[in-house]
Amino acid sequence: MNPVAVIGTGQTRHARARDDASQPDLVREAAARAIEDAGIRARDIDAVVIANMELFEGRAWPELWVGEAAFAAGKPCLKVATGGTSGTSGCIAGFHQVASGLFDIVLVVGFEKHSEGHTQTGMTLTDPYWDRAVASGAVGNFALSVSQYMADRGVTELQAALVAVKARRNAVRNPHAHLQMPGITVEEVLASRLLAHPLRLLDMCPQSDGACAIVVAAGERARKLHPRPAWVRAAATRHEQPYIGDIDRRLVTMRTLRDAAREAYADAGIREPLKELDVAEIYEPVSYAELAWYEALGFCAEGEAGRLIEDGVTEMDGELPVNPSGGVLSTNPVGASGVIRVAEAALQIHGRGGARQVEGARTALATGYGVYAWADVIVLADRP
Amino acid sequence: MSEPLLVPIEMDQSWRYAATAAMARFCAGLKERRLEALRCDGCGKRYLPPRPVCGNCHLALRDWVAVRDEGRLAAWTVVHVPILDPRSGRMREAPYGMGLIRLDGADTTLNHYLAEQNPARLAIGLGVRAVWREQLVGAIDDILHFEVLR
Amino acid sequence: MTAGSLRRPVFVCGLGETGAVPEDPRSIPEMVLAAVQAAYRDAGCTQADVDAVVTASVDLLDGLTASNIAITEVVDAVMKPETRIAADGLAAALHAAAQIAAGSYDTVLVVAHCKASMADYQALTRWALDPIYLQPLGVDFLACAGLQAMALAEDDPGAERRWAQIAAARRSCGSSAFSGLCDVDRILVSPLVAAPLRAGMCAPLGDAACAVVLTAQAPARSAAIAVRMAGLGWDLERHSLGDRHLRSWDGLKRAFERACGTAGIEPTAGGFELAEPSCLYPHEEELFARATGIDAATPLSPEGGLFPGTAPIVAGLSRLAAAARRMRQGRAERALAHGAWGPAGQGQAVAVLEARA
Amino acid sequence: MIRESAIRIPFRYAAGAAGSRFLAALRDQQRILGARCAACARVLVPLRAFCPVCGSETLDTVEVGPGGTLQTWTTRADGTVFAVILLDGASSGLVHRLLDGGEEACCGLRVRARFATERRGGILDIAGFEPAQGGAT
Repeated sequence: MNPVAVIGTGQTRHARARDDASQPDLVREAAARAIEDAGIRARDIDAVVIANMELFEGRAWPELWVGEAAFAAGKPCLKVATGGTSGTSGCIAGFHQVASGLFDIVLVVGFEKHSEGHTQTGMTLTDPYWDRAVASGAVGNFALSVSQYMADRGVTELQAALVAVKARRNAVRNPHAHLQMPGITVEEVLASRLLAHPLRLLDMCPQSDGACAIVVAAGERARKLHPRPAWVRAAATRHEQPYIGDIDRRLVTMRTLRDAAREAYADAGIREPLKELDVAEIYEPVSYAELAWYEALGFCAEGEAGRLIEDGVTEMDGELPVNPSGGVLSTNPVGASGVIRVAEAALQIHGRGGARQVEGARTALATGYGVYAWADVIVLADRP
Repeated sequence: MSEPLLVPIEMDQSWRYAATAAMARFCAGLKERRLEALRCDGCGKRYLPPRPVCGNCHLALRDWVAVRDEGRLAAWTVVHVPILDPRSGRMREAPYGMGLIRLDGADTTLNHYLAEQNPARLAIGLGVRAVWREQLVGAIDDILHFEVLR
Repeated sequence: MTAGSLRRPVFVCGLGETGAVPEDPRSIPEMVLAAVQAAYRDAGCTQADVDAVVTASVDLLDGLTASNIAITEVVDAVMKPETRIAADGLAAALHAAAQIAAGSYDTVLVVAHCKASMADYQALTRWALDPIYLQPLGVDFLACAGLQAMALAEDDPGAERRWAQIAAARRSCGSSAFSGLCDVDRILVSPLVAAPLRAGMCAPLGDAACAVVLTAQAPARSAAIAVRMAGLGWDLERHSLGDRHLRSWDGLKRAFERACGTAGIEPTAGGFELAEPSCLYPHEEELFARATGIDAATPLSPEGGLFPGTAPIVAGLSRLAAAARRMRQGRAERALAHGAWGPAGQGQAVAVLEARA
Repeated sequence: MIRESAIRIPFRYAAGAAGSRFLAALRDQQRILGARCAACARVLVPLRAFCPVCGSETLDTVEVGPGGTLQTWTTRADGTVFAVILLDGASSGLVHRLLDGGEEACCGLRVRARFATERRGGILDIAGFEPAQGGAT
């Protein structure tokens, strides 16, 4: 891919219900901030990509309504949707459109307003001959896979709780994060309400209303516009069989994420991810998933994920801080969540992470996760 | 600023979904308490429910094999949150057991309800058996749930 | 290299279509599988030659969340990159072309599907309109087309007959599984569906799937004539009809200019030997002509365009396929394919195709 | 084999700050609000947060209508008449309904908003538009 970079990011205030803002208002809030952050004007944007899971809000072609808010009126604008990876897919679509030579600057905006519909029900609107009759939503499906992962790897509820606590403690340093739970403890996680055995309330991501935008620029423009562009070194996608029962122990195997990471690392020249990555923003809708992703992303050997979190390797002061933003476990507007991962990774390269900045971050990882095992892996760095 | 206003709109839409030929045959089987899987000519994997194509080998699936209505739990959970049933607009009550069941004769696993709701009595590898409803209509909920074999 | 031109050439190397019918008894995956296999055959390739997939579908039209999961296996996207563009299929093809031009993939499969027979299509389109100011009124895409048509017809007493003639003429040059009217007088007495539009003027909507293989390499097999996607342009108009110029398709004009800019040609009708517009109603063909300058002097929709019958989402991609087929036969060296979506053409997509012997 | 299945889900859409003010003014005062764009001087109806033409977010609230001029209309098979109305004082059209069957409808027809007797804070707090005294201009 030809050189492209992220030169601006913007996020809304994320919350359980943003009744104060319409869908276009949310989109505008994030888009305007990204443009301001990039130091450009709206008229500098050549094209717009929108990411959103339209049926969660009961919409069709949502870009038709929110496009103007994303500064897209009279410009090329497409909407991308691939389940949970919608946001990272949208970012990658933006990378491709810039790298193609068609555009110099593309704005990518992801958003979701879960409070306006019934997301858990929306998620069950799958095969009417099959899934719909036996649907239990994201929580139940994850719980099933977690039962396999625990049995296979011997991961404990305590280790998962450590992930849940790490995310929320990091979120305290992120003014945009939805969940703000200063002083949260492992005991609180383990005592929180059981949603689907063994998943507890605090093991799960929240449902958030929010939007996030990034500004993507072509090589020369990026250099002119930004003192420290976040260069896209790699972007890899793998989709998987879409029925949960067809994938053998998905959290254990996670061949999509493994394969996408292998490709991305090769493209970015990374051999030892734990050593060579400075920070990672990974899409972990459930505490246990973060442990599974550690293995699939090559941060540790199989079965070692529990030890990684126990040893604090992925804490803010560890060897590879994972999710300084607080992650999906602290903020989850689905269509925006993938964009947030990329924006937070870019923010680290830009050196604009504020209280959540990882000192001297030069290489950052962002991932997307969706459906049962769809995966996106993106590597950003301070050099093209 | 005035109070934030919300505009309520109810979705009540109906769709007519066509089944794949394989799913139609599978559903006809259910009506006679018969379970079948489709075997891939390439990798030999036996798919239940039937898929049109093996996603790994990219081959159309044609070879039917018989599957028993008993199998083993490959994964399980007990769900404690009620969920809105999109078909009826009503809430489905909790708790309820869920499992991924590898039926004897199939290689994939079937997502379905479990009669057992006590986590202490559930484990991967347990034998389970389908409990069928009286009036079969040719749908996957002709199986009410799976019960643990003791 | 400056922005606006493609960094790598993109060729159309495989075409596969089910054709549009009022109701296809097959399921969506079966229809898509048929189109994909036909496209592979036409391209002389297999799934192993394809690096990535771009799909076009809309969840609400399919009655499914993440409508692409129903077709992941049949488009061979397992362990591959797939991107779903929730718009007209031609927009998906433009994005796929951008992926190839970017150097990210060499060969991309583009797939669009829709079964309008599944539900009340116009009722579903209400969910695409601003839920605060528009949706509660009960307005839908057909009403938006009627509002635009009336704005054109108001000072033009000949419009109705002219539009009936367009619909009749287009329909009579294409064979169709739909029972659309081909007789001007019968069209003019057919029921008003969104005055001044009558039932007989509208393109009937049904079920279809279409697949196109795009590649960076000029196809060797059909080496006689290679069809290149030389120009790409798309656009999003303002949403509310109250905020737009009702008597023109400004968005199409911009998309057309961008596409011509990418192709390095002047945005004029001259030079085009074929146009395949996506017009669901005859007044849209006039809006198309005003926006692009392409009128009766250029061969337009030789197979009838959308008027014999089409499917939403698939329409624009099937226009690309129709144009490419004709170019392979040596009947045009430069052609335009067009797709549109949303109320009164809010979304617009244009591809400039060039044939090379 | 075909199976029919329905989706029944209640949605609720936030009108946002501008939308809420517009709807509250309809409901409480039977007034129609627009936004005058400080950058391009257009008066946009309904009230909104930003100008869709020039993108500016600096907008002053102004009252428009209730009288206006028909820009276009369409009649559906069920007799519903939709219309785009240029309200007095506005530079953009409002999409709404035309009451009374639209028999007199023609571009340029003078119309006037009729407010619903029971108003709930929605766009249908305007029941629709009807021909105003004086007819076509």
